[in-house]
Amino acid sequence: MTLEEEISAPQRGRGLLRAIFRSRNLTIGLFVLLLAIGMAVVSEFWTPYPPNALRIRDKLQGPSLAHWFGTDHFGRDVFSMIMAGARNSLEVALTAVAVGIGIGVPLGALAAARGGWIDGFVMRLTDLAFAFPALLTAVIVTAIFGPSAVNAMIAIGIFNIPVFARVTRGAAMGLWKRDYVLAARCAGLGDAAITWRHILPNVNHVLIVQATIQFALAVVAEAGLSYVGLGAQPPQASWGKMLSDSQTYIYSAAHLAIFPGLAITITVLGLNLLGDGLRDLLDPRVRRQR
Amino acid sequence: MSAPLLELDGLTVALGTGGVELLSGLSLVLERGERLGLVGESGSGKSLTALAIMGLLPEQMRVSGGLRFAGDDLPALPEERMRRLRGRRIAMIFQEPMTALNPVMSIGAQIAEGRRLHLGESRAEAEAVARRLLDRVGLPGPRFDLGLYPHQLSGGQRQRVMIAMAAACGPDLLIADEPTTALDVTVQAQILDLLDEIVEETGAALLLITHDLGVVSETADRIAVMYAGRIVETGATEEVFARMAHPYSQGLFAASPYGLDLRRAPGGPRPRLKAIPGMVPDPARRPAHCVFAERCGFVQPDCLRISPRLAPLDSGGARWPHLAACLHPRAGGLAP
Amino acid sequence: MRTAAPLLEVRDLVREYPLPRPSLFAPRPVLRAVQGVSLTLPAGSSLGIVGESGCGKSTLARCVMGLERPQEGQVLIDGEDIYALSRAGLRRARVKFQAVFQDPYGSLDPRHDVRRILLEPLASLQPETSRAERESRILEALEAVGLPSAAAGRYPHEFSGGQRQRIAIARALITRPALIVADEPVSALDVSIQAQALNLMMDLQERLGLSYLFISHDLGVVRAITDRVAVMQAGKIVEEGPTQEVFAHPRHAYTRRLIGSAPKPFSGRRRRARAAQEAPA
Amino acid sequence: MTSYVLGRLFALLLTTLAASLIVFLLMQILPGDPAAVMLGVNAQPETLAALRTKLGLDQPLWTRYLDWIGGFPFGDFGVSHTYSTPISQLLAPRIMVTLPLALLSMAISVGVALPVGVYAASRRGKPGDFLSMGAAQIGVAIPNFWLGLLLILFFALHLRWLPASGFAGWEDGLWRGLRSLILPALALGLPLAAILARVTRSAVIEALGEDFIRTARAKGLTSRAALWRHATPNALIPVATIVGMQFSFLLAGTIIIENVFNLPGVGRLIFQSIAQRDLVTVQSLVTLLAACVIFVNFLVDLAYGWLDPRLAAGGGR
Amino acid sequence: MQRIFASSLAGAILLASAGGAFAKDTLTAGEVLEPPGLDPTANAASAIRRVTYANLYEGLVRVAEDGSVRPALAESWAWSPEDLAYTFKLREGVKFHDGAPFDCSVVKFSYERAVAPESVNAQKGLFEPIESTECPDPLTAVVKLKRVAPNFLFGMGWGDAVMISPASAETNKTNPVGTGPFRFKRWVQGDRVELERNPEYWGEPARLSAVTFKFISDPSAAAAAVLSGEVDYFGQFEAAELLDRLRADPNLHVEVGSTTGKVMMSLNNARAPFSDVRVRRALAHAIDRPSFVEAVASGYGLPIGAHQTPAEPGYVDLSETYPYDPDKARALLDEAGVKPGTRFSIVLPPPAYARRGGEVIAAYLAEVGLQVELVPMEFAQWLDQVFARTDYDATIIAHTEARDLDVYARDFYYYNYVSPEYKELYQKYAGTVDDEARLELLGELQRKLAEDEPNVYLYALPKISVWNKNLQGVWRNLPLPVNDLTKVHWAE
Repeated sequence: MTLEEEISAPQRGRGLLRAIFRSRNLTIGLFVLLLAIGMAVVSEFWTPYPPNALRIRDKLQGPSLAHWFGTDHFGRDVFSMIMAGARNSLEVALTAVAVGIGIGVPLGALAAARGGWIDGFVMRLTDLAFAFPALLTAVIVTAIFGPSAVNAMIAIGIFNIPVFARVTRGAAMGLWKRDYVLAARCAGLGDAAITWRHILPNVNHVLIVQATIQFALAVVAEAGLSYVGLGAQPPQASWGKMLSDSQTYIYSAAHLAIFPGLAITITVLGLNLLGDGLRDLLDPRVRRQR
Repeated sequence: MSAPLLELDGLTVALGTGGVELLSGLSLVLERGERLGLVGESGSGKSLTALAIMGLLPEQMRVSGGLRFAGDDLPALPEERMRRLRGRRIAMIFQEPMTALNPVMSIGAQIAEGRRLHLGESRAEAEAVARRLLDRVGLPGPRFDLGLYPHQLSGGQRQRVMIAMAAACGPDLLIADEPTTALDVTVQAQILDLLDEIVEETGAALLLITHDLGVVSETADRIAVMYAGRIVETGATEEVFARMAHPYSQGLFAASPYGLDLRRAPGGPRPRLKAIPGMVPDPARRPAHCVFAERCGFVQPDCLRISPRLAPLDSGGARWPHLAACLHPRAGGLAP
Repeated sequence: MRTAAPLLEVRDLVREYPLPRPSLFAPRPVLRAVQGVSLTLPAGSSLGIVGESGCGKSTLARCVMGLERPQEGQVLIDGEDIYALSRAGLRRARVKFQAVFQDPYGSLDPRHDVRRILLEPLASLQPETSRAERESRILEALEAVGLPSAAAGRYPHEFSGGQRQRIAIARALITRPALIVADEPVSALDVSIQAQALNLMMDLQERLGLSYLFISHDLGVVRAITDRVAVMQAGKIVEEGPTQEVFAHPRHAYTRRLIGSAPKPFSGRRRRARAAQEAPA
Repeated sequence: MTSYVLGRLFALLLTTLAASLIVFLLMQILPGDPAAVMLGVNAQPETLAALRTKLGLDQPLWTRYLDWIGGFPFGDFGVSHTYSTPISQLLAPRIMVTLPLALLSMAISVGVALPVGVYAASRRGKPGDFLSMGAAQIGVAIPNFWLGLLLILFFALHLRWLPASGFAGWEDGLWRGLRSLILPALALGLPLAAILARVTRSAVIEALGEDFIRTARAKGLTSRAALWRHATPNALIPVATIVGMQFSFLLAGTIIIENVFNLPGVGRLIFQSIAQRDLVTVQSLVTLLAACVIFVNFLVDLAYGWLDPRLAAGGGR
Repeated sequence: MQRIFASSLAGAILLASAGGAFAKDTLTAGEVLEPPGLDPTANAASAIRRVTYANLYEGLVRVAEDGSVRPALAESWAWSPEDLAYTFKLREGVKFHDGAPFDCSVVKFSYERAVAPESVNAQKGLFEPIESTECPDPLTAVVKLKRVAPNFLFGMGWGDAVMISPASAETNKTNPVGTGPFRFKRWVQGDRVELERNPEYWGEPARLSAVTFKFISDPSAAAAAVLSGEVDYFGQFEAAELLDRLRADPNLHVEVGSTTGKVMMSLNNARAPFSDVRVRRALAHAIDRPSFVEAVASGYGLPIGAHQTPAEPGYVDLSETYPYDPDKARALLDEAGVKPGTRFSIVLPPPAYARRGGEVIAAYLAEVGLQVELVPMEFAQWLDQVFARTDYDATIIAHTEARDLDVYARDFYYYNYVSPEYKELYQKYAGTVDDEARLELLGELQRKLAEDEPNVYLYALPKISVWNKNLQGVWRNLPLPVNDLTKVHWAE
């Protein structure tokens, strides 16, 4: 009755593609992510209207053929702003996740490899970091260094560090007990080499899934910070800022509150679906349960 | 006499309707007081048989063929009636006492649960019985309090709790699925003894599932050897061990270190075990002919055409006929 | 036989583990997993260690594999105390001894193909080997364990449990070691597959002159493959001797109980009651 | 058990101290001299210096730290620069908003998530599972401040059932106060409920796959009884972890939600204090908040002991 | 207190049941900013005066809704040009809320405190002309001036010039004690200030029994509070875009009146390129003021061209001095040697006109090739960095004080505008008594400012206020940034 604890490598080539399309979650998630990236990239070259151009005479128009998502209180085209905002969201989120991975993963791997007081120290450090609610960290960081998209990235990134440290450590701890690690030791490999060759490749599916989750959280966090005025600053378009701007027009122009919120929700939803899909694809435990 | 306690008559379990057959045409009869050992390697379908009897197969599996308990056709029984049989008249002991017990529930509550459920006893009544049961299985109070949790017990002690749980409602049939596999040999011996005694005292029937020929030979009156979802040989334990008519039974025995003759000429090569070549076929790729033919050392051309049925080897008259599903059963015995 | 030092010698080995404190200020209790074990394994022979779970046999195995530094005592391989060696020295010494582990699923990195798995000890311990030599050594090792050369390009999950254990053995063989420490190498396998693996190990021993330190809880398996056997109980060796001798005439009460408890075919039901009476729990 | 609790308490204290030190040091980098801010535009240098002395801003760093943190055990968190009021007095009415809000949100989160999660797990793969998890998937994705806006739009402006913003206070009766917390608590609690429901579902599904469920079924329990009596208690262990983490998330969430709904709570006080460069208030509040999170994590650890007897005896996970 | 609680509860119940039948005598007033303290003589924040003026504290004189100076604690006064002295006849029997008596010694104390070197009074300049304050008898105060100061009396009507009792001067910040018709009840920091009727008021008692100032910084929350009836009166409503919605509510009265608030883009005249008048003019040409008002304040607001609003005397319409003309702006910039792509930053304090206005201006300036970095800043930091240390390029701010043309004549003010001509002109104006001539000079001052354009003047802040239809006696216009609730009452 031994359960086969096998982790099959993802199917290569066409097999992988087929696996992706077989999963509804992955398909939708990838589609949304690509859409967001596409909007962000295209907005660099082209938007229906310049996202920062004021056309005050055309302000607060509802959705129409000329302005798909209507115009805001300055007469800017909401659709163009959402396209441009995609870039800001993705940029901030990507950097924040990169910061988290770049620092958190080595920390977690170190803790798992060395154990003992190093592990204790790293874990207390993450405990400490977790004691500060993520948004609070961000509020303080931006209070000190001033509100800007870059500081939002740093602030959200700081919160991501303990998350990745924990996840890496947790996954790696289990792997260090595996016999193949003992075998690698018998082959004379040191902790660093084992971490690099055996541990990280085997935790990367966990990390990929976590990264998509954190990416989604970072999109929300960025929107939240921009919403309270601590994130992206004008003229940089940002979904969160659009929402906070919309708040006073909520009686007269509800579309201003609807579209940026939808953009955030759909992006986050897509990322979460992507994460779920990747988990199903990469994590054999879940796959077996199905 | 009325209907037998448990009767399998061509029991077949398939994945989905008309899908891959996991169990094919199992036939068995078991009466109260009898001990039947079901032996086979992993993937042979022994545990599935137990779950089929308990009516706890995964949803996507379909049962066909006869499966009767005290005359009731189990697959046709409504869930509510089936539920009332489970734990009350058919009880089961699982392999892994670590995970088969609920870690967050005290052992007393877990033992008492069945009695409260089936016999409508109050908590106090059921716990009084649980106390007696624990004493009986060798976990005397106050050292072994009802309030203990599974993690506070050793593996052998947990398995004793499992036995107490299974015996709680005085079942007619006790199914033990690899009850000692996870245990050390010395503990295994004690648990098997305990099981033996419980069956002796209650007169229940025992269906003992194991992969260990030694365990069945010491515990069971009768033996059924399974291979690839089929019973390939069955009969009284002594009979089967005396003859081992099916090449698989023989191979299984010869491959185990018990079968090894350690004598060797000084400096000569060490004697080898008689390994069965190849692997158990995947359920989806079982051949239409004899399932063992590909690995059989005595394979004949007709083995690759015909799927043999269980057939009696002797003239009959014995209480438990010796049957084998082989076109060319072996004749010679196997001396220890 | 050489007159030099035995291939493996373990002297008065002690390995303890600190346990969590029972209360905040209480001293840390210590689990003495191995309490002063001494062993000798001449080249070309096999020594079995039997005992029940928790007796310390796996800890002993890990100490011998150079994976866990003992608090006291020495592990000498070819007369060299491996724990007295420098990092590089230990690395050089590792060529001489390799390991096979119990779990055929956990002992192979699922992300590496067989070639990479086999290459790892070779590249790490014998970096001087040429590319061509490495290739030929891989083929040699695969052939030795009876796997086709095509196996090199495949991943562990594509193999059955028995085949995986062959790969693990091939990995242990690739540096052409003199000693293989095998910790329960066949306990996870079905009987028929287990027999294949044991036979393979016997073949290899005869062909390559290997020595085995063979750890198992399964008396039958130990009996089948070892020349000498040591019985461990609670961190100590309670009996040691030629395998046949120990099994035929166990001297220590624990050994007798162990052998008496092991189920045997043909024994019939009644034997069990006697065995139980002999040694009440 | 006691030594386990004591050990955890000790660790808790250390973590809190470390947190306070970090906050204190961070606050020193914050630009803007609080004395100058207090005195306003036309302050004379002498008055400024006098005020700095009065506030202790001329003391060395560590003295200021010790002075400040030394008051904590006695409920003395310093005096707000902007309001010239003891921070504990500022805090008291704010806590009466934020704490009920947090508890209400938590209650919504747990109250919605547990039944939905268990239900979905029991209906695994069926339409009920699909629907509830689809809703949860969307709930996870909706940012709470946007949900807040939508709730205002619908329940306050369209239906006019509940106040759109502001806090009525507890003086005029429980219901009036509660009314103004319902929408914010929903905005805060529902996305958390969605996360928790997903966690609960997978925890229950995992527990349902355990051997002891088969044991329970073999004992004759209905699948429903096995679900509730055996699977769910086991599933609560991972759920408790998430609940603990959500609490910290929740405290942060109040900062935004209190802004959306214009509630006079702790979160908005922090926000305002930062805006007004009221450093002592910021550092005290942030430290208290961190201590709160640490304490809740401690409670979760204790809850483990209660939920999982395996931990009660041995200690440590 | 118990009684008040009961009556307001009863009021609420009645409100809920009868809908229109009012037995209500309490008021909840909404305010955007919470005051940092409640002592108007110690801090510049206008939020303090918006709560305290006329309600809690009173001065010798006060300013009425039409901007005229009226008696308050002084029944009457006389100006004697020869010895440059005002003689105030003080009211008898006036008591502070704590029971302390009001007499000339209080006047002397208050004025001397305000001019003292260590005074932190935000409008120290108002008191600067005072030579001495003397008390011939307890009910007569003689204030001697150093020179003719036509604005002096008006200034004594400001919130900064209220009478402070020596006994409570130090604690007014948290526990204000004045002579007004309302007295302080409590302050729930961050949320509200509660006042109650002063039963021992010397004059006509307040009609309302209690007033609560509730601080709601978010405009949509403010709108929601007004719509739900949670707030009865909102004196200075910031979000003009919500007015249509408020107007649609039959229970509400929306009033767009005038204030003396001047929204402008203040420039640091000491910094290049703003030291060049051509650049300042170019900026003025680059911004389309009517559109700016439309975008920022939904059209509520009158474009202005100098530091003066129609609500102040002597206003001259100079709003067309620099009509919107991007080409001209570009030409001027070119002339001044400012290259396209030149960057500078605009500091934005929190109010919507600044935050939103910044975005609009950035867009306009981008049209003429200027790259603007917007730097949002909290007000405390703004006061420190911009106002006190003048470390900024440009900022957007509303000057709410009335008749404050003097700031350009000061030696130091945060614009760093230095113009001997203007200074001379202002001194001439300050020394002129004749009304006709004063108005003429006021016009000249404004024209001078429009010519030099030290700041880019944008629009006059309207007083947008909203109140319940049944509320009466509310100020429609705002000569001072205050909320005088002394005459407010509910319709019978």
